[in-house]
Amino acid sequence: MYSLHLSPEQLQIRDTVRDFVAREIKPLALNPNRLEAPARPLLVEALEQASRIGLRTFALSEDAGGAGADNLTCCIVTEELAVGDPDVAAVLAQTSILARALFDSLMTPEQRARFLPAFVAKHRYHIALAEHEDGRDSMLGVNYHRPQASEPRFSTAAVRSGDEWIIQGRKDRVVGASIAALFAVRASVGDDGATATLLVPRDAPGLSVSEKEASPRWQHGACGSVTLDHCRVPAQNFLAADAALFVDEGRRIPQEQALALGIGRAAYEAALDYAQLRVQGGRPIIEHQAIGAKLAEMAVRLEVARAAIWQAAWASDHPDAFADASLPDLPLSTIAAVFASEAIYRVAKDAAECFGATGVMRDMPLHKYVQDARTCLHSGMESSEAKLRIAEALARYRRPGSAAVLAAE
Amino acid sequence: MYSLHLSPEQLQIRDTVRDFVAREIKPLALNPNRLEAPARPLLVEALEQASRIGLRTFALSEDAGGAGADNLTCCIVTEELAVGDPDVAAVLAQTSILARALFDSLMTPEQRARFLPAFVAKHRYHIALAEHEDGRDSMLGVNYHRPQASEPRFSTAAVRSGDEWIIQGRKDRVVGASIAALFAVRASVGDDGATATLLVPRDAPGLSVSEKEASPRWQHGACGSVTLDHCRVPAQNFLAADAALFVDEGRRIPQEQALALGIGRAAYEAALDYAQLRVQGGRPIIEHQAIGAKLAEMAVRLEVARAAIWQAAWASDHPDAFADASLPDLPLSTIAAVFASEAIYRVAKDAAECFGATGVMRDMPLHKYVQDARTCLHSGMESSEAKLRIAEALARYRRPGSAAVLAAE
Amino acid sequence: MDFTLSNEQRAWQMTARKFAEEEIRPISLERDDIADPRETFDWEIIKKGSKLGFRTMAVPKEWGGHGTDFVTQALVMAELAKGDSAISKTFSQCWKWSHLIAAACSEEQKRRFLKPFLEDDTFLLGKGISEPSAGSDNRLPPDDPKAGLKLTAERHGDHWILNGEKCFIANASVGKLFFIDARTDPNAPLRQSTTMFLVPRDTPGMRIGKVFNKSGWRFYQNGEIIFDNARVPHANVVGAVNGSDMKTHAAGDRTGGDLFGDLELAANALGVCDNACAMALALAQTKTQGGRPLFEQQVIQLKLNKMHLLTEALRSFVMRIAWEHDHKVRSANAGLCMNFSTDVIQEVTELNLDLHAGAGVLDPRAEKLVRDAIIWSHLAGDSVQRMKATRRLAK
Amino acid sequence: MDFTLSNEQRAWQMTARKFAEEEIRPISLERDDIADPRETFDWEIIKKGSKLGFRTMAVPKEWGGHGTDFVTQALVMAELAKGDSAISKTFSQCWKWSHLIAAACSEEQKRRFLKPFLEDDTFLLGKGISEPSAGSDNRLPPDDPKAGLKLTAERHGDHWILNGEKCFIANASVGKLFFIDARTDPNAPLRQSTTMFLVPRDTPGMRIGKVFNKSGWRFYQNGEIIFDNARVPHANVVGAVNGSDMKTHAAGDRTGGDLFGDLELAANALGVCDNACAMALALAQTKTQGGRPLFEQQVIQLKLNKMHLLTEALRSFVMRIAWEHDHKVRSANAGLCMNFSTDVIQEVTELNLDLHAGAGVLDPRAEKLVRDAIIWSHLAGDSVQRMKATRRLAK
Repeated sequence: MYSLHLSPEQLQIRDTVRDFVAREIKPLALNPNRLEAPARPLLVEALEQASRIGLRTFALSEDAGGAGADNLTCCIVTEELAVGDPDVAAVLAQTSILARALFDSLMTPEQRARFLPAFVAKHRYHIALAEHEDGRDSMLGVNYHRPQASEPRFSTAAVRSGDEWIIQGRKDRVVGASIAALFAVRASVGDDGATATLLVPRDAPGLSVSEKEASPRWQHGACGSVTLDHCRVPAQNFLAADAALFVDEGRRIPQEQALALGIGRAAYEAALDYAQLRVQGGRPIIEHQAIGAKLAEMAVRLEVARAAIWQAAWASDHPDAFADASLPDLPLSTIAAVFASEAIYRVAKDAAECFGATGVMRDMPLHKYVQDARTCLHSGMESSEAKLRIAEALARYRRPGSAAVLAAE
Repeated sequence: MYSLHLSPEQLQIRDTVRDFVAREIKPLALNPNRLEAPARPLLVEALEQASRIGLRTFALSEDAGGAGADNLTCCIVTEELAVGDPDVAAVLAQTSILARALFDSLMTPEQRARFLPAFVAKHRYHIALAEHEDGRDSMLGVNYHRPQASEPRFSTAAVRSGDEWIIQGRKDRVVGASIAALFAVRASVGDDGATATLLVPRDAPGLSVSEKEASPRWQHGACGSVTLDHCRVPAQNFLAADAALFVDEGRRIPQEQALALGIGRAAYEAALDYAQLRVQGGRPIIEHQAIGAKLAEMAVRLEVARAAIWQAAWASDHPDAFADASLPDLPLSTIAAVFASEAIYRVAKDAAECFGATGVMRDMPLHKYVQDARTCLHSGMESSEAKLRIAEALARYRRPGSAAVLAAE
Repeated sequence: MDFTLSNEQRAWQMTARKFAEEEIRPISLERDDIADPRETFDWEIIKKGSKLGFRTMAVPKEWGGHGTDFVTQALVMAELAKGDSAISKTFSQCWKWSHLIAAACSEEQKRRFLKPFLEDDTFLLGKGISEPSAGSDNRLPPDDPKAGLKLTAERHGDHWILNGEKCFIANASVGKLFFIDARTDPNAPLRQSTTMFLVPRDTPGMRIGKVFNKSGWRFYQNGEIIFDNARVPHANVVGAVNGSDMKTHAAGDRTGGDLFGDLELAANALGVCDNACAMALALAQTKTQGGRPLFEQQVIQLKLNKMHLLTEALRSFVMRIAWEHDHKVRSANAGLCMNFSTDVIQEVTELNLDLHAGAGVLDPRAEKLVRDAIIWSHLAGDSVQRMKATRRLAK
Repeated sequence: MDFTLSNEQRAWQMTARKFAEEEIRPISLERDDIADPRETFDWEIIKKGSKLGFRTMAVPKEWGGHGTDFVTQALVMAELAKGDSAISKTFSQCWKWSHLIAAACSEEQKRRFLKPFLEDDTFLLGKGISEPSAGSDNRLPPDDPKAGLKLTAERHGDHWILNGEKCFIANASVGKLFFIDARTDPNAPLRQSTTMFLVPRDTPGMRIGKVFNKSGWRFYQNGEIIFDNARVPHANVVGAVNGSDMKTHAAGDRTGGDLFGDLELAANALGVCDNACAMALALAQTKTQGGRPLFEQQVIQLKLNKMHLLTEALRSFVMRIAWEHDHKVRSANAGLCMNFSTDVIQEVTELNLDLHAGAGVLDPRAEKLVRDAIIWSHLAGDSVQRMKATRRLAK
């Protein structure tokens, strides 16, 4: 039955995280010195505290030592965390979701036995996906509605040599690169360029991490790049079945959108507070129609975005709802992304405008929110690209051999 | 628990209505002669058929002879009906919701005994709300965040005279005026201008209906005006408690938005079909990026709007979800309205653009969809006005004595 | 740099303004409201306007016209459109093709057609490109010979025999002379196989089909023309056989846009916007809510602001491209301005309607302006028109 | 009507373009990237630009300046802003207040301040209105005497003693002379109680506080000025005591806008948009996807279309208001154009960044332009600035 009631557990975890963010993260994240600094080092202490309240292992099954949270609850938590700090939110979201995928379904019992105990025990143990490569053209773009599109080969290559895989290549935009203890590295293997995933511990010989971030940022999560120079891992680190990690983007958990929502909410809440305090024309500015209407527009965008994101989040856990036609057979996560990223950027800009000149100052939060919301515009699929993918779905276009491609994606 | 699964009954009624609309309404509604005609008479036969499949009494409790549908299901049905004809959708929605309010909760047993049997028995028995008066200033507008706003007096007045009420006045924009058998007429009573509601049968002496519609239209539902010239009704037709009929607009069932959604969907579906058939540049136009991206934008707007509307619909039935903080304490129906009316108008315009010159021709459906979507922009609260109301809610502004005013609204 | 109008330009503007206020505006809503699209036309307004020069003002002086420049034409189109967009377009449609006659017809053709055009107050012009299966393929033609218009013309001695059907032809039901594009080589791509013919209304084998029932622009006639073995003399070929691209480069256009069409839609839109702004400002200053003029409310001021800033930006842009047309400046600006005018006319007329409806006034004229504006989506601002302008940028 | 530039205008434009390309652009990103806002300034570029006349070009010829008209000023601001918006603004900030000196100062004041200004390549000007608790109250002053700026000036013989604090003062940390608005009657509403003072940098009791760390416009200095019993001679009062409204009507402005400020922001925005358009077009023509230039893709063409049409509309509007300024045409256009420039600069720079990011290129300059554009929200396009322009419409 259709219901928008959150469970008592969901309400409780939301309150807990909201409180945690207000007490532990916001004071650090909004410190003017940190706001002004050109670099924004990861709040490692806060991450550790978050781990202690279970957020690092949040999606991992209870059997494996996690909280077994569903995707909607994960998105609720990500939104709350992002109200405080989007990097903390991104790193925790990635680790938590990867942990569920790897430990609960993809790893062999041997792999699980080898990696799980340390992961559960160490509050600073994070997992990162090393996928993106500069120059790899994975766009639909010119191939829109053309048969030739297929997943391009990774230039990072893994070669089997005896009991080991030897990996050569370079990955960038790796979320949480600075802190990750384990990387899931995507590479091409064999002559046909098939894609595989290898588990590469941080201390693997030949692996090095550069934490230098691109300026401007591509995405949240204190990204860095990972160089694999003749990097060797045991043969057993090959992930036999990795498909579930790379399910159809249109249907996957909308973590990035939940994160954007948190940023937008932080901006909106700051503007709402300020508008009730700041007096001009003899009245708090919220009492002027122009500001009131602007705040209302922000609230509309945020509430509508949340409805779309939660729908996509719940749907990503409930494919049966597509099958029984409760939901339309469309890429709901991509749809939420197209709407939310632009809507939330506007929220942040409008919020900053309420602050006048202080809205553009680097030592003030609003500047950060605007920049962070802008980063969200570029962190996922670019909007036109997303629309083309939605359009192929609307037309039920299927590329020759696309079933295989999709499964591998 | 949060779930977006529709029940088997909801899925079934949606399919039934969709099929009914395709078979029985669309062929009538999209007949070129009807499309071109300056007037658009109500499809009375279709309304009667809809009544036979239970849509006129859809929200009325099962005890009273209806289907006892909740608000979400009502909105689903309204969307489906509006894909075919927004007037049919508006009249059925009004009758069904008024019937529930009147027969299930507001009428005395005596009133119910007097009106219910005929209502249930006659497939052409509709109920209309006669509320709007030309020139009555019920806007927030200049009173935004000012204490003086209160519900203005109706110029339509009812005076008690012995065993009767005598009503004098004129109501316009009455949905379904041409077909209604019973009017719920709002009027001022007594010296203090308090508002009351009276049940006025169509055959009451002194009541006359003018079916001439304003051009352009104010709203859907084949509106007309009702003149009450020394109109007499028995004293027992006074509705003692009418508050529930006029609950806070921000929280009421978003029927008008569901209706707009149906219009938008009809336009979108027409464009999607056409884009797969129409060939230019050697390919169906959906295979051109520009058209594909435009269709995707339409789909995004519609899906996001539906998520917001369904949320508001469900919320209008579940105030406990506000109390337990599953939903934000905001006027969700107004929020859905601000977003949906503009988003859907754009969908209709974009859909029409895909048709080139035929998109503006009166004998073609797209012109109708654009006009119908534009009517939705003006049928409810105007958008700036809605934003000001949301803004007061954001600020938790409470007008002195507003509790009483709200309850009376 | 100088934005001052010449005395002649100012005189045309004032005459047009007066005519729009006194003659066009009083009949505008009434014509709009007529249900039958064949009945919306009014010859009286055409005759009156023609006598003032509004039908023939674009014909060069050496041929007996007024020889107005593009700046004057833009001013007049905007002024007439303040009264009624469709009536303005009916006049300017004649300028469009008298530009073409002047630029592309032979001396003999000019003698045969310009003279009667100038003498007859009811002589209107039209041009036929679109066909049921060829819309944007005519605008951005692909290389495929099968794409684009299909009306055929076969030579038989001194005549060409035309067969096929044109649709969405402006002035179809009222025009006396049409420029008809036909395929004269079935095996070549559109641009190398199309010939333009001058086809008088009384051509045997040609007839007017349905008149389209448009959402807005009700006055402006738009219909089908059907050719059933229609015979057109070879002397009526404009330019070279298989050489029709007359309204663009070959016809002397160095503006990077269609010689006149882009300016026409942008200038017409400007007039509609002026009308909408005036209506909205008047409403805000006279209508009250809670006892105070609407103008005092911030949300109203912000809507008025948007309407006016877009309108003034459009005015600036239109006057610039008119001047650039006069000086044969080559750029993509005319197309860009036309695209821009789509966004502006729709936003401005919709805001005007919003302001009225929000004030409880559903003004039929406010609604009409929105309907009139809708046609811009197709004519001036659809994705094909935008891509076309963009591609000029890269040249 | 004539859009041709005079030879003098063209010469200024070309000099500015060359200077922007060869001198400004090479240092633009590097200056933007400096973390400490006090360190972003570069006196070398000021001196070089000053020697070319870009600091003093607005000073009337009779006072030894170049006496350029507003059209020239608009052209130069746009050209300089193509190189760097903040550097352009640093120069034009001096024009703004040399306009004011010329229009409102006494002959004696002109002698005392214009001469050193003209002679010293590092003599920059600034003006202080905003205070921590008075932002939009200064722009749209309510009647309440408590609203608006609070800095006080009390007369003591031949001097005034100033106490209080100004914030968001342009050129605060680098200027040599400031125009300071102070309240000289605590009991009257703002417009009747404010006096403007000429305050040289070395005034005793005046000091510079923090330099604001802005998102964009990094080069442009903006800081606090603190007055602690600062002594200013009575001879430095501009105009009349309690009569400061100098930058508007009393100062000779018949344009309906601020004498120069509205044009300044709109023209600067135009230069930024030109830069963004050029970047985007170059990217689309050189960067490939799937082996083909991005330009071939329709979604790319549509973005380029929007960028260019908005930019060309803005250019048309800016040049028109510049000309209207020169001819003292009274209208709301300058304010409307400034509001419009906000929408345009933000949309155009954001589209440029989108195009780059979508192509996998996070160009720091594309990102810088977006950050530079953000300040328009506050300076040119917030709701107060829009309502202000609208209210002029009704006058």
